[in-house]
Amino acid sequence: MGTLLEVRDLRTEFNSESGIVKAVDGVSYDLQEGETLGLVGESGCGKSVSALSLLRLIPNPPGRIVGGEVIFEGQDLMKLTERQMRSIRGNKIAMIFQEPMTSLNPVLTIGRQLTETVELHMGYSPEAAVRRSVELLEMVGIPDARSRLSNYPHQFSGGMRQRVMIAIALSCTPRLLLADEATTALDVTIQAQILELIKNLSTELGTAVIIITHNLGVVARYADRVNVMYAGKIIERGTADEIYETPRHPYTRGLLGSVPRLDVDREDRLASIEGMPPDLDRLPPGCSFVPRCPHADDHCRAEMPPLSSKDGTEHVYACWKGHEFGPLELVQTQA
Amino acid sequence: MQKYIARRVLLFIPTLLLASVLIFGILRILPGDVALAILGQEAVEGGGGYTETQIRELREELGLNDPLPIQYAKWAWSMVNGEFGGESIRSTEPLSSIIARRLPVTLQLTVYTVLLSIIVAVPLGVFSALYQDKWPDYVLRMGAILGQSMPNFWIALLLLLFMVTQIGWSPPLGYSNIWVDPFHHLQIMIWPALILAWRFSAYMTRITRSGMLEVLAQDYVRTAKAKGLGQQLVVRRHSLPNVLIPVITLGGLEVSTLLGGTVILENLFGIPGLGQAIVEAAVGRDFPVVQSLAMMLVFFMLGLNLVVDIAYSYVDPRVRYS
Amino acid sequence: MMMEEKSRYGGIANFSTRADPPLGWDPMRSGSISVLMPAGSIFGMGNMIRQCPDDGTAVCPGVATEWSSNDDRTSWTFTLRDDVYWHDGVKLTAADVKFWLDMAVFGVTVGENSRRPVSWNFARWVESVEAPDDLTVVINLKSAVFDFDQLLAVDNQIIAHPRHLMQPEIDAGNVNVSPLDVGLVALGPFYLEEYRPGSVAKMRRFDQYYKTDEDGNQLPYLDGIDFYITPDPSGMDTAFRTGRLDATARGSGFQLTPEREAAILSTLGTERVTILEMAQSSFWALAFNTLREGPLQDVRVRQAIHLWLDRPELVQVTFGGFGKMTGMFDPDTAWANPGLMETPGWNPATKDADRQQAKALLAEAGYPDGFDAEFMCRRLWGFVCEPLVGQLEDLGINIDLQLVDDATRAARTLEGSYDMVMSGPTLALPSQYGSITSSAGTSATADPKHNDAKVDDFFVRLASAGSVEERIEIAQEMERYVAVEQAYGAWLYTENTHTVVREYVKGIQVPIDNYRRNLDFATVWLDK
Amino acid sequence: MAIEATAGGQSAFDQLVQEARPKRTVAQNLKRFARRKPAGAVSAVVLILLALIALFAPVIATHDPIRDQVAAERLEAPSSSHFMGTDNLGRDVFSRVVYGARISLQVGFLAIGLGTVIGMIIGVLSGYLGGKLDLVVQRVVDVLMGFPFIILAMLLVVALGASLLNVGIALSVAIVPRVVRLSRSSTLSVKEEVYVLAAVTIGVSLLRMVLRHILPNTLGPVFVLATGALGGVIVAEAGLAFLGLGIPPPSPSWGGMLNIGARGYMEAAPWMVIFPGIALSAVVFTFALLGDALRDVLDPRLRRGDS
Repeated sequence: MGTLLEVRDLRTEFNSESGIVKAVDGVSYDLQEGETLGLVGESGCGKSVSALSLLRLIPNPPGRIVGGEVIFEGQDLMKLTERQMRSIRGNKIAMIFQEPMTSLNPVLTIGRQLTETVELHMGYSPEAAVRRSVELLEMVGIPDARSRLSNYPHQFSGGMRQRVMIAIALSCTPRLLLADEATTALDVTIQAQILELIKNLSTELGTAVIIITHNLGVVARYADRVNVMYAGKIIERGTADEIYETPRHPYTRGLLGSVPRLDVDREDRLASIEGMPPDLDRLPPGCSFVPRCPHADDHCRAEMPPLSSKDGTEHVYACWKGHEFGPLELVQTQA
Repeated sequence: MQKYIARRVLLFIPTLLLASVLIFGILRILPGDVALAILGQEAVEGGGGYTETQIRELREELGLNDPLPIQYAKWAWSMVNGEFGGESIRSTEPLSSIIARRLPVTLQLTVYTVLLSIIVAVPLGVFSALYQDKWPDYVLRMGAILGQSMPNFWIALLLLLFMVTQIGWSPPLGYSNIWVDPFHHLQIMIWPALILAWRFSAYMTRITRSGMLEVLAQDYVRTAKAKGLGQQLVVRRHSLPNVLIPVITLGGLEVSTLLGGTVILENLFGIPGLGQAIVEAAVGRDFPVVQSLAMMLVFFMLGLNLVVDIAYSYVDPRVRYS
Repeated sequence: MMMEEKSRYGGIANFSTRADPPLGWDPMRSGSISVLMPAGSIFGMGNMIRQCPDDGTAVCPGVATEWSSNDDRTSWTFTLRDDVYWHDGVKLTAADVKFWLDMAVFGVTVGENSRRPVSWNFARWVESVEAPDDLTVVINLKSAVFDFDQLLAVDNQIIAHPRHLMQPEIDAGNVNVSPLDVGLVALGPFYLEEYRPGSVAKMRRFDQYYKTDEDGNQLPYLDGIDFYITPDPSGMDTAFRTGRLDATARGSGFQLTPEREAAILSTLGTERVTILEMAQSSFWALAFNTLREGPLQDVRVRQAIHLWLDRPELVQVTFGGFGKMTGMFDPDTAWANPGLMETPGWNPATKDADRQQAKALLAEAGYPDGFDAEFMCRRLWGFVCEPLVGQLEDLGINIDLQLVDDATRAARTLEGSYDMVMSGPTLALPSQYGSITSSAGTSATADPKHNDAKVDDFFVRLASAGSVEERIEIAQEMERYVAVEQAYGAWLYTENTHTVVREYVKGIQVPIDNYRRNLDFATVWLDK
Repeated sequence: MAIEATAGGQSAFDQLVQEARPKRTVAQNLKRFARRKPAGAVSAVVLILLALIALFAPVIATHDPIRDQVAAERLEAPSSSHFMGTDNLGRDVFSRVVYGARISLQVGFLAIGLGTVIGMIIGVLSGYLGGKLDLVVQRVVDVLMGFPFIILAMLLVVALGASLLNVGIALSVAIVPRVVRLSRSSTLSVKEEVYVLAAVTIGVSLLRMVLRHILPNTLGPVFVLATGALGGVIVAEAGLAFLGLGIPPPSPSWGGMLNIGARGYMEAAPWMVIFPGIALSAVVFTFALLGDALRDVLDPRLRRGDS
């Protein structure tokens, strides 16, 4: 299985009244064909912006991609012309979004929003496009697909609409699917169905998936590898098991600590991470987690730790003291 | 959806009645007496005096002495049964023929202005939305605001002055409807239509621009882009339908101020529309004409809003299939 | 008689009128220029007799050939022409003229709806009308009027009411039938081909018109006249300057100011434009209300104002010089008071002295530093009243200028709820006795308010004067009393009407005394 | 812990709401507005200048606009003694334009002030009380919106008589329906806000809540509406003057200086008509610019969401 995607030192900035916001501040990761990668972090850490940057969908103004390379199937997407980029969007790389209620055009039929993708990228004739659309709707589990083609988005439930979004995204059997908080707005039972659907279809079609979410449970269950993001940077990367058993970066440990666990009795208070996420336009020098890190010292304050691992394994982290932490005790009493 | 339309239509009738009471009322508080106005006007221009008895007789002749509710009832009934409120006191012409002659003129001018405005405003609105706060947006907005700042009769005067002194040509006289003599008609109507369209399209450009900005920020536009659609398709297929719906309703509402504008230009370009007649009648206290023409204008406007409302609900699937 | 080397016949003239003729084009209901301007070409001017085109005081034949009165001038007999036809081919008979006279003098009553008699001047003297045969009309008067023919011959007293078309309407109860209701069928040199209200009225040549020119050629010369309705003066000027119009309209607001005339000349040049100058034969005056408590009840205050007002400057500022100062009568006619224009108030030479005296009079009357006054003015005449405000304020009178529309003006004139009012243009002697009483007497509709019986007495003597010379003498005595001695008003000026026609428009009979005359345009031809 | 109304009348609950919102001083707001909307800032400055001119008209004007009527100096071209020349009655055009600024602003603010106040009262009441009153008010608003307001204004002027006050009242009709609709919808939206319902459930009177929270919601859009409409009112006065129904002479309103009589001098003395026209258009243009800039800033819908 070759490398499908290589992101090297991706930088995306926004200029707001109070200065330049470094939403994505030098992000690098790679993705193998058919692999499912997790991108997790609190809201505002830049995970959605990095996904949109891949497709160069950053609204300008106020945003701009200022650096980095995105090698996809041997091509650097950042060097492509807008026309070349358009032939990739929706065709080779597809994306689904968080809000099913507003992600579909209210005044166009579901059929129209399905057929237009295949007609555009695959050159289908209108009749072939309709047949393909019915196939797609059945593939995502929507009953009597043919008659539902002429319906409008407001006639579908949230879950059904997300299924349509998935049908649209997978209509041209893309090589990569970006799922940006795809299930966050759905209630739990529907969430599981949608995630199962994405998992089965991606393995069936050999599509690599990047799951972007703040929900650690989703990442644990569905992602092969996990990147934890904080303040525009990746601060820890490893397989799901490595991250969950021995989280190296204090932020990851804090995250895992704040998740209620079934196998732990419930009297203790949940540990929470102090303070608020930093203002991305006034980042302190050194490690940006310093203000909230109980273990921070002068070294952390002075210099930003690189993404590395003491023992050379794939499980890397951006923390000088990362190697000192052992596996996460299940019961952590707050001092 | 049918319930929505039925409710709108049912509301239309009371609104119309209310409008008629309002118009009838305003005219009754006009000081000075119609009979006097007519005799006074005649005396001044014709040179003849008038006597007390003549005033009383004329007042009787015009039915001014009946109690107000009866006058209102008579007028309302005659509006409905095709007499449209009797006849003009000053020109003795039956109102049905005045309206038959003048309403189409104002309608044609309004239609030209609205069409011109939409043809100009929608593309400009979209264009300036796509270039928000860049120089094209500013230039267009300045031009639009300029159009709204200068009194339209002043623009007309400057235009006429320019025509006479520089070109030696002016629009022909003797208005005729488009189905009678199209070339002659258009030579007259194009100028007031252009002037009115400048102001009206300025308004339409602004609401298209703000509508467009709002739609471009929607999630489904981002989805469209993510599907690889070019800007042209994103705007034409995905954004425009969502923008046109509010633009048409707001545009419908603003037609009333547009009608106000025609009042002033009709005189200058010799166009025998409703506006010209209402102004003459109001100053000359020819109240049957003022009442009936004002009523026709309100009927036309409320009718237009009703049609736009119903069209809106038909075009917007969210309402049609609710 | 050899035809002119260049035929005068043919062509359609593009004239202009300021508005749609009101009140169904009925000269009985409105003498406004808006009616007479387009209607004159269809109705023709006057009736059996009319004012002579070149001399308003003389009487010329209309549809009658001869007329005479009995010895004591209480009965007048008219002999009609036998070649006069209505536009629909029906011959004019004495019965038609009787129908017209009866309707004008006595009005019409059918059942409970009735038509008002017309306030024409001759009507007040008529006892009865007879039509003994098809070509003879006899008018019997209540008492002797030695110049009744002059009263009857006034140009806007027009036969425009065809009996054969109107009688059926009246019998059916439509007593207020107007010429427009019956298709404007009349006796004039042109007939109505098409009338599109608000845009144009097209008149075409009536071949059976009874009049000929001095060489016996059948009139009218033109094939037709298109009267374009131009409701805005600027719009009209523009059309004239680009050749769309051959003549500009008459009427207040539309006759030319020096500036607009200069603008037209600047485009077309003096060789392509002929300027027609006509008097308005009507006189503007500042009328005072002496019935209301206040300074104006004191004759010294009124005389002070009369002396203070600088008439030539007002003419210059208001009409750009297109006008002249006057008393109650046109100083260039026999009716003018000899030397009146040289007396204080008018005479520019004594203006400074007059103004000193005016200040003195005011102080003597107890108002050394002036007083407040409500000045009512018809809205359309705003441009006339503003200059007056300026001069009166210099005298120290604090003016509250109130521009009102016609209904309010008429109502407040009856109530007398003003201190001063802009009066005019009202026609003075000799042709309109009626308007005189309304312009200076004690009648409720008069602008100057006073209860001085002596003034009314003048009008009684005027009406029954034995000869023109006697009438002039009485008129001048009245002018000295009303305008100077009592100063019930300050008579100011008259505006002369300037309109323009293209150089190729020939044969317009310019009425020097009153622009509402000679509107039949029968003698007009196009030299192109 | 129960939230009681503290002595100062502002319940703790309100303070909580207040503190949550980031505090920005007025100066910061103005600086931010100027940077984001330069055109708006410039127009605001120009309008302040205009207000000063109107205020100090007697000082700035070189002649008395009404009484200085020198027949000899009639229709003189602009010169050192008469910056903008003289009109057909020999009056100084520059002084009349300066005083005209005062009159146009007076009629503008009178009409807008009146219209806004009346509109707000009716709008809030009908929104707050609802029921039959609301229905009737809505229908009247429909009629007024549907009515070409210049005709309505004209009828009112003809009915009341033409004076600065009456023209102001007549022109206030232009803005009343729009303000009623705006303030009514704000009242309705405030009434349905969750925090309002919450506050009511714990004893705070609905009327006080509606008034306390209606104003910030409505003032923004109403202020935008008013600025834009001010220009509209001044143009409308010119329209009425064209029909001979504007502020009556001899008071020098810009509209009046463009009316039928004056227009005859357009070629002989262009300065007499062009300068008032330019002054009028410039002021209306500036008001529209300010309104446009404010709309972009204050109108929440228009603020582009930062993704």
